[in-house]
Amino acid sequence: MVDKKHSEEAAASLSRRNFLKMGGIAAATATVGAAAGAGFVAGRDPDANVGWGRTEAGKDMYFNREPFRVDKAPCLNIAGPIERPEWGDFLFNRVMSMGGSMHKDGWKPNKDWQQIPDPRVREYYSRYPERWPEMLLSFREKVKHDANLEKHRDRFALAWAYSGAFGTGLHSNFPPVPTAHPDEDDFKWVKREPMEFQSPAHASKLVKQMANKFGMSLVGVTKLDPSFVFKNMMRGMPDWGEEIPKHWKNVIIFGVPMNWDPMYAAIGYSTSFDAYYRVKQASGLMAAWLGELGYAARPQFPGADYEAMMVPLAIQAGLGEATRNGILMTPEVGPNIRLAAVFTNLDLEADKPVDLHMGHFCESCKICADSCPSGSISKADKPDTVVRGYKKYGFNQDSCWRFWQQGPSETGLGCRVCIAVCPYTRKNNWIHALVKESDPRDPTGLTRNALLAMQHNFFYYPDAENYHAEWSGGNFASYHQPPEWLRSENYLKVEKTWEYDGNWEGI
Amino acid sequence: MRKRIMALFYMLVSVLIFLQLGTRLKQMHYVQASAKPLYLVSQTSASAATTQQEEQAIDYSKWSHQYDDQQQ
Amino acid sequence: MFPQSTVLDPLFWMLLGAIQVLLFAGVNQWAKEHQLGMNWWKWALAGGWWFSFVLTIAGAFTLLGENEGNAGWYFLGFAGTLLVIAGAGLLKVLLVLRDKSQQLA
Amino acid sequence: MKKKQRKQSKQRFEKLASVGSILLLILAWYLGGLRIADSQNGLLNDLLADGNSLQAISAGLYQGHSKSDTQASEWIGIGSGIGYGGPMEVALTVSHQGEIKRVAVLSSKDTSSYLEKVVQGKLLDKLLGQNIKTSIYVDAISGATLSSNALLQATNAAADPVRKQLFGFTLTEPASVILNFRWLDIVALLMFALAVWVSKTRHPKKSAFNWALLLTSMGLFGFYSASLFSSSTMGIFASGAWISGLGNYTPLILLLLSAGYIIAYNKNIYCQSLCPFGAAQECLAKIGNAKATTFKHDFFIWFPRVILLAALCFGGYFRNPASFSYEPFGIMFGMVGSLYLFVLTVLVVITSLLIRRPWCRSLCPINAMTDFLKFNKNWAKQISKQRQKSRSERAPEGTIIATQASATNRSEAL
Repeated sequence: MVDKKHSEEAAASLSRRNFLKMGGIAAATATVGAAAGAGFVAGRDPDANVGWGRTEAGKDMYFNREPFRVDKAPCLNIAGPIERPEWGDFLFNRVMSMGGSMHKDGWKPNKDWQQIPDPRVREYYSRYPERWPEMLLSFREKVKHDANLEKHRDRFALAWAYSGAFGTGLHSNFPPVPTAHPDEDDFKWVKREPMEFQSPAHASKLVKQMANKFGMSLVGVTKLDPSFVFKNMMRGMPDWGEEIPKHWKNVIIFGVPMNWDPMYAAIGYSTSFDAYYRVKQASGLMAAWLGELGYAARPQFPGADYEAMMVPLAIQAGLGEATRNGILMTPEVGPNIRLAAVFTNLDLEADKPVDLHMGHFCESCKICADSCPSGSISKADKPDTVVRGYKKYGFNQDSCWRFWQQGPSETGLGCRVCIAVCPYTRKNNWIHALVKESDPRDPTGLTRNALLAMQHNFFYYPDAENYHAEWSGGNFASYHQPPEWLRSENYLKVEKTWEYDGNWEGI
Repeated sequence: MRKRIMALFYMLVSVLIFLQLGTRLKQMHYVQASAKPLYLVSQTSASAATTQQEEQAIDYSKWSHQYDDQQQ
Repeated sequence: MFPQSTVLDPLFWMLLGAIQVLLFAGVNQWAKEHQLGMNWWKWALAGGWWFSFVLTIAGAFTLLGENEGNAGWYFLGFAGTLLVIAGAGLLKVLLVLRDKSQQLA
Repeated sequence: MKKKQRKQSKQRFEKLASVGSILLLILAWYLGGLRIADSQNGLLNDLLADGNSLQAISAGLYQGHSKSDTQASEWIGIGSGIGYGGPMEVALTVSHQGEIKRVAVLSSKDTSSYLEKVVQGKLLDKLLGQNIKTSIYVDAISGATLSSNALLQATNAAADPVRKQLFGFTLTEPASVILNFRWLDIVALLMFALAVWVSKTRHPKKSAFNWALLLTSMGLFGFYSASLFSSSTMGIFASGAWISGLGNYTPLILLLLSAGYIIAYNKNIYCQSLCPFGAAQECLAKIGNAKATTFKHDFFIWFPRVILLAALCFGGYFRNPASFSYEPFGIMFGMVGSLYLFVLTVLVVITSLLIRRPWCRSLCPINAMTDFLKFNKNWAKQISKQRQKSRSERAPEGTIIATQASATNRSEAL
């Protein structure tokens, strides 16, 4: 009797043990499957599209900058007498002036830059004579671009439509381009006496929340540093000296990333206009909001409506640091950011710059320089030129502009390959959040070297030449292949005669 | 059990080797058939300078208006 | 696993947590049968290995999800192999320690 | 009797296969020769600015005449440097002032993944714009130093005829082959001697010594320098490319020593105590206490031989044995190689936790080489014994079966 009970117990405990072991194995395989699935979906999750999927004020999407605040931005190291930028230093000024003289006075550009009609443009090329052949070639390649563009409409129709929509929105007149003297134009929305804020800190705190409400992902406040304001350039005033209006005391600077999937598919499928449009609207809304409270506001917004350079001001406001390709790099979205700002006389408490060791990363990375289709980005190990007193990497505006126009899109001009391939341009999912938090905190640079080794060996980068259009020796390659919603063969009655060259999910 | 693992291993490895030799053969054949040098690199600015002569042929005024009012 | 859904996502993670317990029970049972003499640091090592193994798989598939096909497979191949070797090494250590303790007893 | 007969026919089949494989190799080499002849000047006109015509001046020097001005606008020089697998040919387009306008790699004997790494490292782009008045220097790409040095050497050699023409002096003296030897070659000799001693000694601690030898070899010839030999080294040896010098002699030395020892003592000690990849698999086997398992069927003996023969024939035909290597050595010790080889290496590494030396027991070409050498050696011994027997009977009537080039001919292919 007793052993029968024993045997039953033994049988029961044996089956229990087997169940546990079987359960354990099943649980292990289920966990592996779940990890793979959850991982894949995390990579796909639109909520990771900072500023485009998640609400612009989504809490955990922000990098905590406080531990890294410093008094002086490491990347703005002064190595010479500081000069303010000239009118001719701004590429679009030069191009518009030459376009005008070609169009109105029938001027024919040739090898000798001394014959450029506009003295201000001549002054720029007197300083950079080796860049004139590149600009000259850009006119020639513009003709080749326009001649070949229509042939590729089948492939890029949806991309053109997407960028054209935002382009038309961008060319609307809000906020209106200033037409009068700044002392008058900046106060056009001021209706009553200014309302007193309890303190500059309160004002700064509210201003930043309002920027988020207006759709901006990143916002910072800083004093207006006169060394970044253009000389003899003031919208609405035909001629202007070097005077800076007194009421331009503080800068509210903010930015939003470009839509991630098209940006990754630069050149043919990407556009800056989506971000340009949103930051321009936000600068107008911020200006109107300040006017309602009785304060002057001078919006600075993309396309070409600036009186000062945005990137250095954003660095001083602690949004990010300078990079090898010359644009702002932020921890949340890397260089995938478009900036706008508002100058105001409202007293604000300025933010401090940050030091996130991004400079070290750029020194040993060079992926943007190797991928640049026009070879405009410097490949030096350290910042190698002094520009207007600041030590930075050399950048050839004119060769970049030459290729800038070769994009196979009519309105979405510009290249953006250096933004797409930058290892910092990463969406907000758990892997990249882990990396973004650990790299600045690791003084030894071990994480950085491991990341760079993986970046250089595991990731596929198309050759720089392949980003070119088919009519200039490339195959419209892109870092990632275009998203599903920009592939015309999925929606339009077109016959797919092209192949995509770029990263895809690999399954 | 080990025999089965070794059999699977043997099959997979031979498939991979065939793929490797196959792609290498295709690549070498393509290089040889195209009779082009393996790698060719030329100076871009060289082309910038050499293409100056045909400059005059371009009718600038036709499309330069785009620059004129370009809100870029 | 269901990032936009407010109900399925928490449920999924709760379920995943639950089966880890079942997993632990199974491994514990298996370890007892092989008299591995598991103590705290052995459990820590085994748990650490399992966590990094699952992390590697999740990481590789996240890269794939982000359309970085090349990087995903290479990462899985590289980190996965190192982890499998580390796992075999850990198992070897446990077995050696067990044999040693059995010889003493 | 029947058993003896089957053994007889099996032997004849093997003899046939051995001779057949050598003939096949020679045929592939011959066909390759035809291919080379016609493709030389086809490559050059890619180097000219469009519209120029080509005019040969001397062996390595061409002149590009542009239609507009009669005076030569460009010079093209051709030169070669010594890379991993043999000579690498480079052509330069140099402007009248001596500035490099275009660089083209015409042919290379290095493994294409290494050459690709050099090109991706933008070494060619750094050459552009330099003036050939001074000797051209660019720092090598890490992880592919041999190919980088070969390219640099070839560029300087290609610039020489143009220097002579434009400025009347030359800079590069023919690179002496000796300077490519390095300390690793001497260590290879030393290690081989140790391996011989270990295999001969009756010392009680023999396996411990063998382990020590394996580990040092894995460290030195494996992870440190990735200079273990493979089917491409056999191809390089058979094709004679090494006569004009090699960038790195260690694999060749290891190959010759191992092959020599096999022929002399019928014993392959390389696999047992020197091969770095074998050592890696042994360590993994120790971790997963793996057991060996092999397949007896004839297919598994002949299949690796056929693959080796195919790889060597392709290498011969395209005159580039290095690019047809299919072993996991490149990935394991240098992370250089195609995606397929990466997956292959991952497979071998993980399987070697369960099964002892899976690569050696399945498809490693070195086994095929060993069998080939042993078989031919015995056959040659058999023939010489027959001849002595017939001479001693004073009536020599046995004809020698299809004369082999010579028993010691080590061109490996079976």
